[in-house]
Amino acid sequence: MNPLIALAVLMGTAFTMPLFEKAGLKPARLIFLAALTLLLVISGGILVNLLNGAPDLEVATAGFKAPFSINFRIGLAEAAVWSAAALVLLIGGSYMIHREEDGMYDRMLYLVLALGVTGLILTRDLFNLFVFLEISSIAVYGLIGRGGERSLQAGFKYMIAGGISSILFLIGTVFLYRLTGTLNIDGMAAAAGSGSLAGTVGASAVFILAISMLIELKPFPANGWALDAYQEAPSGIGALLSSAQASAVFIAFTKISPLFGDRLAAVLGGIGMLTFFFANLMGMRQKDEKRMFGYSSTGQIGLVIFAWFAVRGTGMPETAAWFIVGGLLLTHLFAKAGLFWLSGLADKSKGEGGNGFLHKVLPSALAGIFVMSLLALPPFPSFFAKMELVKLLVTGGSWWILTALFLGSLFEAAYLFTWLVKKTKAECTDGGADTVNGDSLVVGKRAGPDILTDSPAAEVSSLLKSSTSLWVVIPALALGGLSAAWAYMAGVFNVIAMAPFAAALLMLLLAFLPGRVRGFLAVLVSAAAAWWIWPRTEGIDQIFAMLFLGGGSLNLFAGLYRKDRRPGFWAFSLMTVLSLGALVLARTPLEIFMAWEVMSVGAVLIALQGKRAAGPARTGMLFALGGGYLLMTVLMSIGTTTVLSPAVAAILVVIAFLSKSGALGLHVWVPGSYAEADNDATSLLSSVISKAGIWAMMIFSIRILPGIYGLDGPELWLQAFNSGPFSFLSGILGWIGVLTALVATIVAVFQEDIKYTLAWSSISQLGYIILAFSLFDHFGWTAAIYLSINHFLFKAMLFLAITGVIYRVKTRLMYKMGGLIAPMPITFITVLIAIIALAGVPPLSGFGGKWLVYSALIQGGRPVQAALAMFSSGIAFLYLYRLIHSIFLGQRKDDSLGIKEAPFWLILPQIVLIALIMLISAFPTVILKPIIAAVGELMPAVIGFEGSTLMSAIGYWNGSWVMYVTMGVFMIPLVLLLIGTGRKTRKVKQFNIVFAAERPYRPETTHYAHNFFAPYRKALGSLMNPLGRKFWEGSAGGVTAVSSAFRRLYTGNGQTYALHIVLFTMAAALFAGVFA
Amino acid sequence: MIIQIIVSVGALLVLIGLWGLLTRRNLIKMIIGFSIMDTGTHLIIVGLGYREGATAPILDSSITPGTHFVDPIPSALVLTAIVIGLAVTALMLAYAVRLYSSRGSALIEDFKENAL
Amino acid sequence: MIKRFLAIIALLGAAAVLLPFVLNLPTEEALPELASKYIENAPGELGAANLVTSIIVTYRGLDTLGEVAVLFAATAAVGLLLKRTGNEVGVSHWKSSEILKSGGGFLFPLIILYGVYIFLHGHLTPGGGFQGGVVIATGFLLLLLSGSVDSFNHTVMSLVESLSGFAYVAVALAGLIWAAGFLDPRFLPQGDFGRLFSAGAIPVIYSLIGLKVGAELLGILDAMRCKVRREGVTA
Amino acid sequence: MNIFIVIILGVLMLAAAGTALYMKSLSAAVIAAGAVSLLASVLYLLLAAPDVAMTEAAIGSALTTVVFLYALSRMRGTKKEDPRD
Repeated sequence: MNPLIALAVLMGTAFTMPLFEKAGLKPARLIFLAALTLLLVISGGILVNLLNGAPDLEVATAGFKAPFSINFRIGLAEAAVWSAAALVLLIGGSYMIHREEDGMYDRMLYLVLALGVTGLILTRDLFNLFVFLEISSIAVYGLIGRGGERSLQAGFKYMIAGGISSILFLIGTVFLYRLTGTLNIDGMAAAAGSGSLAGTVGASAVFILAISMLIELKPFPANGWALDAYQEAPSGIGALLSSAQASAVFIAFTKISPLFGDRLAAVLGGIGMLTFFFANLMGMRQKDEKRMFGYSSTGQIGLVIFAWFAVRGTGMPETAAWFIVGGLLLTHLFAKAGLFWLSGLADKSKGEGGNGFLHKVLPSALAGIFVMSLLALPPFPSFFAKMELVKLLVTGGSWWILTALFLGSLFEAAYLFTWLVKKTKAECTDGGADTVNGDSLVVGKRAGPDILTDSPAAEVSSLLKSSTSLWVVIPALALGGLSAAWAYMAGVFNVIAMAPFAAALLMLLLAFLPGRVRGFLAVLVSAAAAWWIWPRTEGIDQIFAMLFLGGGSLNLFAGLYRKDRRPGFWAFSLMTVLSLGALVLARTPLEIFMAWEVMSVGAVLIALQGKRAAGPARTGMLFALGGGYLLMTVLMSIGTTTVLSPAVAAILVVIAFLSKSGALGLHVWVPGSYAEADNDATSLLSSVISKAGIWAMMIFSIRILPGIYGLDGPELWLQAFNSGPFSFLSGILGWIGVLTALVATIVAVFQEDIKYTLAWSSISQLGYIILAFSLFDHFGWTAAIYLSINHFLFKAMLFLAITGVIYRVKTRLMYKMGGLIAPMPITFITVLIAIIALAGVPPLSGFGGKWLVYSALIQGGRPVQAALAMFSSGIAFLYLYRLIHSIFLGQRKDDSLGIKEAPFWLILPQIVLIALIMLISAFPTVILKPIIAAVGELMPAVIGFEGSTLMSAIGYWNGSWVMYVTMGVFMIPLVLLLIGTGRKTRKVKQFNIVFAAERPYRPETTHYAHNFFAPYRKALGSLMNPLGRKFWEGSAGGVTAVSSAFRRLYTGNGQTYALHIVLFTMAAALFAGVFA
Repeated sequence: MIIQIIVSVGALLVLIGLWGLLTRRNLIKMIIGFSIMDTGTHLIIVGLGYREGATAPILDSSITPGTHFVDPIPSALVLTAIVIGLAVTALMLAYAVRLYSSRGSALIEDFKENAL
Repeated sequence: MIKRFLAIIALLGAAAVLLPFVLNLPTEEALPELASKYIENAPGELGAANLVTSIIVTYRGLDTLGEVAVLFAATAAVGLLLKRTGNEVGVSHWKSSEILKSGGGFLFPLIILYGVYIFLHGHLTPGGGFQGGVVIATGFLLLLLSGSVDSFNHTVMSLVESLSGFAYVAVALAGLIWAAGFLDPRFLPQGDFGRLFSAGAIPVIYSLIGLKVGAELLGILDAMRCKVRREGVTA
Repeated sequence: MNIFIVIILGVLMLAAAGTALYMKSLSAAVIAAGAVSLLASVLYLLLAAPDVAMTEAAIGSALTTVVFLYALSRMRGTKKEDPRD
């Protein structure tokens, strides 16, 4: 296949478009799409040939070989980008074909743009490159101005910038010709190799050529014109500008980059990274969504430029280089095009009286895919590419660049995720919502049509009605295909690693099925995974795998209580649960990180399903990503023990996992995410997913870090933590744990919202686990694992019970509940048992947990921490008491007169959990023995069993006996009470209490359950000072302030932008040493 | 020597045009500045193709063996560049006309609405 | 003021970037190998006397094809931006003198003829499709200015433009099929060196370019032309 | 070839270019810019590039100037440059 035919067809069609228009609209459109299809067919055919191992395609024109004539060369990179661009052009063509007014001019310019893009990618002649650059530019100039009056201004600024750039390009080209005697790029590179460009003229010519191409790629700060263009151009044009055109120019840029010297390459790479950082910094302050995408686009292209020069410096083989650069570029190409189209379609739907429609399942799934791929999350190519890039930076020790990369990525995540959430979640109206301290607490009604209320059939038909929106599926499919390819190349294209994505995709595809059908499917898959994993794991892996998958299945089952479709909940819950399984099974650093990333993002997405979870979920996302970056840094340093000292690696890892577990200071995302997630989802998050951090900390300190640093095996490594050089770390960790436990408990006491109470309670319980973990010995870790399991049991019980309560009484405020013991007895029993277990009093399993922690702490020589932990356990009684008192005891409210017990789906898991907790309480050896054995495999055992008695150096504990004794102590008075007093008490109706013959209207003022612990609040309130939140909010405020300051650069004046370009060129020349 | 002069004049024209683009606030003057830059660039290109005492690269009967020709390639490039320059200039002017009719002003600072 | 200051800095910076080009200009007298090869081989290979034409139409023909596309796109874009809205179409108030009118009418065919001559002889003498096209456009411009016509027949214009463009692409493809490559003009006989009908398809291509460029330039002029008031051309 | 002619032409071009930028009347500025092109085409002739000379004369000076003037005629009322210019 000759690519010149594609060129000829595009040109011929463009030239004759007026004739076809004369023949009618239909033939014109048909021929227009046919030409674009042919472009795709030819480029795709060439790509397939090359993939099948054909040599690079070399095409000469005019019957003469290069350098006598202009030649094309198509390698794999060119073919891939060309086909991708052709695909985007075809979709874009069908996207804009519906615009009637002046359609002919649009189509002509569009075909010329396709021509320019093609030429830019293929040509190997420098001046020909200039011609194609001008072709695509002029087409773009013409198309930008189609967006209304303000787009004219943007177009003019674009032209000024393009004009300066093309003059620089011309001067550079002709001097390069004079010096090398050829216009063929390869010939020039060869001549440069033999020293033709050594002098100052050569250096200057190469420099201005490079800068002229760079300007076309919109570097910071010389890119104000481009942002205006992104903002004002029609979204169909913005899509192409950002994807196909930018990628083509980038490919052209890579072609001339062999001419650049090392210093120039370094400067250009640095500019790329600066662009990435600042574009994303400023993207955070954007209100206009197209301008925001524009910032993201310039940032992404900056990153690609940086990556290109970073890999170029290492001399890695071309395929490895394109694995990184191509992964980033192609992801950007499809994702950004898709985002622009989606945004345009949503606008269009709004314009037609719809309400934007992005909160429908399919469009929001698409938007999610595009955003997630831009954020370099697995399994998208950008993820693998970024991993490799980070590896380069880590092994090179480029810490500053790495920091800029991570910060820029976080900025980008902040605004893209916010956009995604804002667009895909239906708006809440505040009607009837309760608010306390500005936090709205209850379920508002959603405005407009809704995924919960729309029938599947209605949705499908509304999608089919606008056939254009279906086209937007194609970039998502392309991203999927690329993901598979990249995963395959990275060596993780296997069942385990891919299962979470497959599950999520399946669940989304089945979104048309009723919710419970998919729910059952999810439970089955999750249970099957648990079944499958059991024999394939051992030791603590097995214990945690069962906690993750078994607990996950149980929680998923509880989710069946809701009848609605819940597309997101089922997809992301199943994905997250499976990714926990993948995490346990993962062995290579890449697998571990991938599963970790899916799990932590999945958790955020689960939380996001709650109606008011947008804000907390965003915070959670940023913490998940930030923690992930730290983890990535450590994992990517594997194999190069010199770049990161073991202590630094340990600190990074610990921070990453503590942010997952919500330790004090890194906890700010937890309360909101837990509280605002769907009620049953909170149970999954708190009881199951939060343990991932604990498992990971153990595995990293026992298996992975020793693997990296090889400190003669895990024992010595542990010793280093225990009594060696890192012992300060374990001490700090212990303090973090104990403070987390203490402060979170106190905060929990003063919450009015039941879910916030339990969320803070979760944080404090995780604090205990961290505290136990920090001992780094057999006893401590046994306690940590035991506590994890215990926490899973009672926290799942509590959250599921509360789910039932909220489902029935429709409020989360405790003082609005009361007296529920009568209608919801089973729920009451669940809560009672869970509270006993949580409090750590005999006879239930919580006692064993507390005993283990305190004993381990005392044995580990930490009496102060033990004392503080005990103190906070005491405080925990306060909120536990309030919990049962406010909800189940006392007077029943008017609103909850007719309610029933919680649905079966919620009760059944609770009963299972009660049974489990009873079992463990009565026979703690059932789980303690495996735990002690599992931990004993990792480190020297200090505790063990004699019969069913746990022996340690400072005491012993026999759970069964504790149970029997306590039961006895408890039962005997109860029986006596029942026998002795039954007759004397008078039963009163729950509503026999009246407040002085008056029904209080505002319960806040009179209700006993409101502001329950006011006196304690006076005493302890100062501890609630949200220092952590203030710190993070302050950081965010600082970032936005900097962002606003930089934004002033963009005055909107085209002349200023031109000035920026010239000054930018000058500064680059200074750094590149051209003046010397 | 002539080449130096030509290239210097071309470079100065580029600078003058750039000055116009950066300081003249009327759209038309900015476009004039751009077109002067263009002309300067073309002059540089042709200057680089020139050789002292050479003739135009047209082979007719009057050419004797051993005649020196100027480099034909820059001439070919400039032809293309001139036409492209015209295309860009015309498009810029079309934009200027439209901008003027939208605002009744031709000053560049009146067109900065989308600064954010 | 600060802007002016920055502009001065920018200009000095630009001058500093350009300075090496002037100071250390490459001075070798010999032509680059590529150019010498063209001079040596082009007459034999292509049969065109004008080397610049050989390069433009054949060796670097893809540039020229692209250039035509640029002009085409610019015409479309200008047309798109300045499309006539209904109320703008009006009668010309331009009162041209009788001399100009009849002079224009007299000169018009001559100018067109000259334009055709230029592009037909592009392979022999200086000039070619572009120059010829401009001359033709100028001829029509003269008709406009002299007031002999008020507007052009757009159907004919776009027909000429479309067909010549299409033919250009077709000729290029013919080279791919019947000669050695895309844009290769040697599928037509070379003819006698220095004659009008020689150099393969080069005159054909140049003629097509001339027609297309002429039509395109005319399109730009026509779109830019103020349709309402014309008396204010000069001030 | 006489080097002085080249120098004189160059100086004239620069002067015309400066005039084009600082002329109060826009149409005069356009004419001056056209003069830069015209002088350039004379230079091209001296530089043994007749093809370029023809093109520059036809396109650079003639056609571009006409397009400029057409554009100006559609932007009436902007004859007054900003006083600070």
